[in-house]
Amino acid sequence: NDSTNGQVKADDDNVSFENVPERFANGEGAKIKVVRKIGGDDHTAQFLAGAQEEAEALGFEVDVFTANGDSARFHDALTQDVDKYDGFIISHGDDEATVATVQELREKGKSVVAFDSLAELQEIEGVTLTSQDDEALADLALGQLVEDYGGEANIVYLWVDGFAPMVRRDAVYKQFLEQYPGLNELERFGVATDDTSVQTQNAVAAMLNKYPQGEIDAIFATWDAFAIGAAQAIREAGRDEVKIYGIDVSNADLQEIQNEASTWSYTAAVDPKLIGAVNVRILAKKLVGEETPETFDLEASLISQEDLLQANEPVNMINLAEIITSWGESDAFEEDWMLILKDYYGK
Amino acid sequence: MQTEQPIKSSQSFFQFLYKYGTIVTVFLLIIIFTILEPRFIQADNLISILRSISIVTIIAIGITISLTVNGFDLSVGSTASLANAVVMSMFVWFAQDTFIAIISALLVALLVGLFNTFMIVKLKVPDMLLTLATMFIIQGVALTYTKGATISQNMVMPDGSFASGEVPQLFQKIGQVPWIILIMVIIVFLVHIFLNYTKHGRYMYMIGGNEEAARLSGIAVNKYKLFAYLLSASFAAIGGILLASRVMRAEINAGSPYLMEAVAAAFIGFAVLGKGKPNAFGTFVGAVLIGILANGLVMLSVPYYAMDIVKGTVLAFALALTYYKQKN
Amino acid sequence: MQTEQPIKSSQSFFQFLYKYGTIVTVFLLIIIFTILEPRFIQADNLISILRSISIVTIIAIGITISLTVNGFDLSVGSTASLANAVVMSMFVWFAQDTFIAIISALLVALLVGLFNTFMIVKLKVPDMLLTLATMFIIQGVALTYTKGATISQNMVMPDGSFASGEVPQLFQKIGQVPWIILIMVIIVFLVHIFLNYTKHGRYMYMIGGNEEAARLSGIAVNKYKLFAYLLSASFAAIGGILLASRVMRAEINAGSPYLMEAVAAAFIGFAVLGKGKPNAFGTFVGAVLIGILANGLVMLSVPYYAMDIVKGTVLAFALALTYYKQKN
Amino acid sequence: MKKNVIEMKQINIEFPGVKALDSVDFFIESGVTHALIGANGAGKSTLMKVLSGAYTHYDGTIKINGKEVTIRSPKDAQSLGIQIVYQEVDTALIPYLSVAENVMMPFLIHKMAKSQLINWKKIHAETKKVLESINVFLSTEKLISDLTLAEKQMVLIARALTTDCRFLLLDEPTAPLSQTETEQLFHIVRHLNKQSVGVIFISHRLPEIFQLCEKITIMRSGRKVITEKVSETNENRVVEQMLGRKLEEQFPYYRKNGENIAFEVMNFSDDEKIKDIHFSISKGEIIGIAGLVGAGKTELCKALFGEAKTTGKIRLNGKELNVYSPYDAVKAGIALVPEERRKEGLLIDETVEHNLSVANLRSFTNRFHFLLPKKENTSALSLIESLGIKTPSPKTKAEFLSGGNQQKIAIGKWLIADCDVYIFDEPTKGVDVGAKKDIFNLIIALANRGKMIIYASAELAEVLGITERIYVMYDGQIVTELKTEETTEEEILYYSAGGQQNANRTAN
Ligand SMILES: Nc1ncnc2c1ncn2[C@@H]1O[C@H](COP(=O)(O)OP(=O)(O)OP(=O)(O)O)[C@@H](O)[C@H]1O
Ligand SMILES: Nc1ncnc2c1ncn2[C@@H]1O[C@H](COP(=O)(O)OP(=O)(O)OP(=O)(O)O)[C@@H](O)[C@H]1O
Ligand SMILES: [Mg+2]
Ligand SMILES: [Mg+2]
Repeated sequence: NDSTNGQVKADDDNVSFENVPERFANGEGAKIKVVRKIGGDDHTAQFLAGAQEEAEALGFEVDVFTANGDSARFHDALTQDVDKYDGFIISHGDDEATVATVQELREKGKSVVAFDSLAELQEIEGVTLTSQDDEALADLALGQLVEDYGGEANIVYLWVDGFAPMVRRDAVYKQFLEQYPGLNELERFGVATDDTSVQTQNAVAAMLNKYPQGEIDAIFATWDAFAIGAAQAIREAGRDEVKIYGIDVSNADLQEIQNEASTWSYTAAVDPKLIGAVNVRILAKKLVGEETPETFDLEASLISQEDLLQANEPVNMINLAEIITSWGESDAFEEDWMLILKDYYGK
Repeated sequence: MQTEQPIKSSQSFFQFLYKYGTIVTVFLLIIIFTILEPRFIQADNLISILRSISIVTIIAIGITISLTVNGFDLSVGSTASLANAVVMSMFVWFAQDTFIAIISALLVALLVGLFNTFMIVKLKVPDMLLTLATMFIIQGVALTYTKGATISQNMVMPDGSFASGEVPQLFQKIGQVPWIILIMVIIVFLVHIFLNYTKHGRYMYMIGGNEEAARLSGIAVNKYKLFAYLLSASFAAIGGILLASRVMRAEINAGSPYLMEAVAAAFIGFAVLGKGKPNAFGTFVGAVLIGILANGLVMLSVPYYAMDIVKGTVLAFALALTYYKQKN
Repeated sequence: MQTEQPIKSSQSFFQFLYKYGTIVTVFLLIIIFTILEPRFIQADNLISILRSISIVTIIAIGITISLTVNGFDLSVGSTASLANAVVMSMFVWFAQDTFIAIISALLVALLVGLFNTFMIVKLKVPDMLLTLATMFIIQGVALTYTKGATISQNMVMPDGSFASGEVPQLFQKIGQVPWIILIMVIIVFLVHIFLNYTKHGRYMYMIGGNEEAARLSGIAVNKYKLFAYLLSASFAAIGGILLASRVMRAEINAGSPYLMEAVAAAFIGFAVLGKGKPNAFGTFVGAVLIGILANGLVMLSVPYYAMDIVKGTVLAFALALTYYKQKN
Repeated sequence: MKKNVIEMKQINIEFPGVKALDSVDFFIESGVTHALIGANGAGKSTLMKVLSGAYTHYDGTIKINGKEVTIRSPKDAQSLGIQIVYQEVDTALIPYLSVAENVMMPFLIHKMAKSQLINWKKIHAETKKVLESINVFLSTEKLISDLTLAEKQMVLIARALTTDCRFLLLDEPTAPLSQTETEQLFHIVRHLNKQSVGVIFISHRLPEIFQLCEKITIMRSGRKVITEKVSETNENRVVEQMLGRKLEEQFPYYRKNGENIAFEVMNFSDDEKIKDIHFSISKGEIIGIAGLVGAGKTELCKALFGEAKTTGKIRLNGKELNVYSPYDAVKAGIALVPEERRKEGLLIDETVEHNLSVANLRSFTNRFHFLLPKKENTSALSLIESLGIKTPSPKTKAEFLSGGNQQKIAIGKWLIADCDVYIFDEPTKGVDVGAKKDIFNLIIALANRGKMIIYASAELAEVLGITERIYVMYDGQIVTELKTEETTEEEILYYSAGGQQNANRTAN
C-alpha cells in the first residue's frame, strides 16, 4: 500500500481515511490479544470468534487464547511476551491476582478491556470493565417464570457456585425467593465440567423419576448447558409440563428450543459474539486515545420459544436478529472511523 | 499332587466377597436407595440409569479390551469427542446420510487405532505414555476440525452462511431408549462371548498375562495388539456416535470426561466374579455401580458438591470389600 | 569376566537417543522457537516458562515418588485442590498467619497420604484403583469444604457477611518470581539427591522393582510405601499452596488440571538419561518440555484449538525418539 | 521306526559383554535322552533357546535329517516338532489363567484351525487326560498363580505333551522336584523315548544323568567340550570336563563350636500350614530340615522370617523375638535365602552390585544415610570373586545372568549382612557342582564363625553331608529329630513319608 501524507488511499474503492484517527491512518493496525480464562464451551468459542472477526475487520492482528479454567495458565498467557501487543481483552479474570497483572499491563502502557472480570479492575485507571448484565439476565428469566406461574411454583434450580457470573445470578435468585414465598425450590443441581449438559441430562432424568407428572412446575437453569441438558431429559422422559427458563443461548440451544416437543420456553441472553465485538471496539477506542467509560453492560434480551416457533425458517444465532430486535446488532462504540477501516480491510 | 485342603469358613467368606464384593455393593446400594426413596426402584428410573451408563459402558468396554492385551488406551475420551464431531459434521455440514456419517466416524477412529498401534508396536513406546500423547493430538484435531465451536443443526458457518444439513430421524432413534440400551447390552454380551469363548479372546488374555510367553508360543502378538487398539478406538467412536445421537450436537471435548469414568468402571470390573483380570461383564457391573450412585444421590438430593465424596467412598468400599484378604 | 565388546555405531546412536532423546527434543524446540520468534529466548520469557512449570513440576515430583515404589498416586490433583482451599480458607475465613495456614494444608495432605497408604497396604487395594477413588473423595471433600464456592478475599460468606481475613504479604511472595522457581529447583534437587544418593531412595527403587524380593531382603516395604504416599501428598499440597499464593484464591477443582500434565511429565522423565525408571531430574525435563511447548506455541500465535495437536505430536515424537530401538 | 536327527553346527551367539556360544556343534536323535551338562553360565540354556527359536541373532546352521532348516522363531521350532520347557517356568506361563488354558495353549494357538469358539468342556477334559497320563492330579480350573513351582513345571511338561512333539527340551526340570516327582518325570521321559521322542535333559544333579540319559554333551564357557555315551564315562570325569579341574571332597569337614543352645523355636504354628514346631540350634551348628516337596519346609522358613502370621515363641541368645515381618527378622539377626530366587530373591532389573548390597545397605552408607558407591563396588567385586559369579561386570543387570549365577547372588547378598541365624531354603537348586562346593564352603565358614544355620532341602545327600542334626517334616509338622551321623537316607525317607501308616497318603 502506498502512503501519502500519512494517509492511505485504497486505489480501487476510494476509501477515505480522512476521519480515521492518526493511530490507524497510515494503514498500520494494532496487535491485540484476547485471553479468556474459562473455555471448552460454546460461549467461549463465540465470544472469541466475535472478537477475532471484529478485530480482523478493523485490520488488527489478533491472538486468541483460552486457559480452559486454569488460573495459572491464564496468568501465564497474560504476562508472556507482553511487548508484542498493544492491547488486551481479558475475559473472566475473576481472581485477585488479575488486579496485579492488569496493573502491570497498564504500567507498560497497554490498553486493557475486561469482560466479566473482577470488579476491582474498574478502579485501575484506563481499564474498561464490560459485563453481560447478569442481574438483568436472571431478572428477565425469573421475572417471566414468576409471571407465568403467578409467583407460585415448585421449581428445580440448576446452578453451580464458584464462578463470578453464577454468583451474581444466584444473588438475583435469592432475592426472588424472598420476594415470592410461593416459589418453592424442590431440588438443585449443578456441575461444571466438559460434559455439563450430559450430566445435567442424567441428573434431571433422575429428578423426573422422583417427581411424577405435576410435581415440578418449572426449571430455572442459570446456564444454557444446564438448560439444554434439562430440556433433553424432559423430552426423553416424554414429559411436557415442566417448563424451562434459562440463561444464555447458543446455536444448539436454539435448535432445542425450536423443537416442538421441547419445554424450554424462555432463555435470557446476550449475543456472545457481540460481546467479543464490542470489547474489541472499546479497545480500539482506547488505542486511539478516545474516551471510554469505566464500565459497560451489554443489553440482555429474552428469547421465547413461541417467537421462535412462529418463525418461518430455522433460527440460528444470526437470523435471531429478525425475531429479537437489537439481537447481535449493537452499534455501541462503533465509531464512523471504524466503519471506514472495516470498509477498507473488508476487501 | 496334594488334595485340596478343606477351606476354612472365614477364608471362604472372603473368597465370596472377592468374587461378589462389587455385586453385593450394587445390591446394597439398590436396597438403601429404595428404602430412602421408593421411587428409585421404578422401572422408569432403572431405565434412566441404564441409559445414563450406556455410553460410558461402551467406552469402558473399549478400555477393557485394550487392558486385556496389557495395554491401556487413554485416548478413548478424545477419540469419542472426535467421532462425535465427525458424525455431526457429516450430517450438518455435508448433508450425508446416517450410513456414511457413521462409517466416516468409525474410519477416523480406526486411523487413531492404527496410529496408536504403530507407535506402540513398532516404536515400542509404552502404551500409557503414547496414548496420553495421542489423547492430546486427537483432542486438538477435534478442536481444530470444529474450530472450537459446537456443531448443531442450522449453525452459522465461518463464511457466514448457514449449515443446511439435518440429522436424520433414523440416526436420532439410536440414541433413544430402548435402542441405546440395547446397543450397550449387545456390545457387552458380544465382547463377553468374544473374550471368553473364542480363541482370539483367549489369545488376548494370554498376551496380557505374559506377552513374552504368548509370543514364544507363536501367538501373533502384534496383530492382536493392533486388533485391540482398533477395537478400543472403535468402541470409543461408537460412544461418540451415540452421544451425538442422544444430544444431537457435538460439543467441544464432549468425550473427554468419559475417560475417567470408563477407567473406573473397567478397573472395578477386574474384581467382579473374582476374575482378577479385565472382563466385559465386570466392566458393565462397574458402570452400573457408578450409574446407580450418580442417579441415587440426585434422588436423595445430596448436594452436588458432596456427591463426589459419596461416589469415591462407595468406590473405595467396593474395592476394599473385594481386595481385603484376597492376597492372604 | 568378559571385556565389553565394541558396540556397533548404529546401536550407539540409538543408545544416545534413548539417553538424550528428550533433552535433544527440548533443545530442538528451543532452537526452532527462537528462530521463528527471537523473543522466545529472552530472559524474561525463560523465566516465564520456569514459573509456569513450577507447580506442575512439584506435583509431578510427588507422582514420581509414588512411582518409585511402583505405586501411582492419581489423587495428587485433588489433593492440590484441597490444600489450595485449606490454605486460602485459613487466611480468608479464619485470619490465620502464613505459618499456620501452610501447616494446616500440609497436615490435611498427610491425612490423605495416610488414608491412601492404609487402603493400599492394609486392605491391598491396587494403587491406581484406590487413588482413583481417593481422587473423587478428596475432590468432594474440597468441594464440600468450600460449598462449591471460590475462596477469595472479601468473599461473601453463607451468612451474608463478608470474609475479613487477608492474604499476608509474605505468603503472596512465595508465589512470585524468583521464589516459586527457587522452591521448584530446590525440591527437584533434593528429591534427586534423595532418590539417587541415599539408602532410602535406593530402597524405594528396589521396592518398585520387585516388592516381594525387597521385603524378603528385610526392607520395611510398608514403611516406605507410607513414606512415598505421604511425600506425594505433601508435594501435591505444596503445589496447591503455591497456586493459592500465585492466584490468591481457591477455585473449585483448581488442582485437577495438573494431574494429567504431571503424569505426562513424570512419564516422559522415565526415559531421560536412559534411566528407564521414575526419576526427579527426568520429571523436571519432562515438565520443561511441556512448558516450552505451551509457551512457544502461544508465542507463535498458534490457534488455541490447534495447540493440543502440536503438543501431543511433540510428545509422541520425543517418546518415539526415546523408545525406538531401545528394546532391540 | 525312522530316526530323526537334529544337527546344530557352528552355532555362535553374543550378548553385550559375553560370547555365550562359541562355535558349538550339537546333535540329538529321536528316541534318545541326551544330557546337556555344564557349569552355571556355560551356555546350556542359550543353546536350547537357539534351538527353540527364542533367539534370532545367532549364526550357524541347523539341519534336520540332513536337510537345512530355518529356526528363527518359536513357531518355526514348534512346527518342526521341537518343544521346550524353560528353566524359568514363570516366563512361559500365564499367571491369571487356569491350568487347563496353560496346558492347552499350543492347541488353542495352533490346532484350532478354522473353529473360532472354544469348547471349554473339551479343553478341561483333555487337560485332565494329559495330566493324568503323567500322574499329576491337579484341578484344571486352578489359576497358575496359585500353583507351586513343581506344579508349574508339571503344567509345562503337560503342555509339551499335548503337541506333536518330536524333540523335547527340558531345561533343569528336576531342580524344583523332589525325589518322587523326579522319578515320576523320568518315567514320563522314558515313556516318551519309547515313542521315539528325543529329549534333551539339562540338570546339575549328575546322578540323575547316569540314571536317565544315554548320551551326554558337556559344555564349558560357551564351547562344547565333548559328546559321548553315558555308559562310557563317569561322574568324576564329567565334573572334570565341565569345570576344567578336579573336584575334591564335596562336603568339607567342620567342627561344631559349642553346646550352648542359642536359637530356640517353641510351639510355633502359622494359621495355615505348619503346626506346633519345636526345635533348637546351638551356636555354630548347622541343622537340616528334610522332607518331601509340600511338607512345609518353605512355609516354615518363611514363617520364621516373619512372612506369615504365627503363634509361638522364638528365642535368640536368650531374648524372645517378636518377628512380624522380614524387616523385624533381619533386624533381629535372621537371614533367609528364599527358594524362588527370581520372584523372591532377586531384583531382576537392578545391577548385580545393587543386588548384592541390598540386605546390608546400611553398612554402605555414611552417617547421614548417603550411599558410598565405592565401598559398595569393592564389596561386590570381592563377592563376585569369592562366589565365582559369572557376570560381565558388577553393573550388569541381574536379569542377564544365567540361572545358577542368579542363585549365587541370592545367597551372596546375605553373606555380607552380619546375621546370627541363616535360613537356607534349597540353596543349591540350579547350582553347578563346582559352585555347590563353594556354597557349602561358605555355609561352613559361617558356622565356624558361630552362626546358626538352618538348611532346608529335599536333597537328602546334601542334608546328610552338611548338617549336624536333621529335623524331618511331614505335613507341616516336625515328626522326628535325627543325628546326622547315626541316620541314613532310608530312615529320613521313611519319616518323610509320615512313617508306615501314612505311606499311602503321600503317594497322592
Ligand atoms: N539375554 C542375555 N543378555 C546378556 N547375557 C546373556 C543373556 N542370556 C544369557 N546371557 C549370558 O550368557 C551366558 C550363558 O548363559 P546360559 O543361561 O545359557 O547359562 P546356563 O548354562 O544355562 O547356566 P545355568 O546352569 O546357570 O542355567 C551367561 O554368561 C549369561 O550371563
Ligand atoms: N501359592 C500356593 N498356593 C497353594 N498352595 C501352596 C502354595 N504354596 C505352597 N502351597 C502348598 O503348601 C504346602 C507346603 O509347601 P512348601 O513349599 O512349604 O513345601 P516344601 O516342603 O518347602 O517343599 P519344596 O521342596 O517344594 O520346597 C504344599 O502342599 C504346597 O502345595
Ligand atoms: Mg540355564
Ligand atoms: Mg520349599
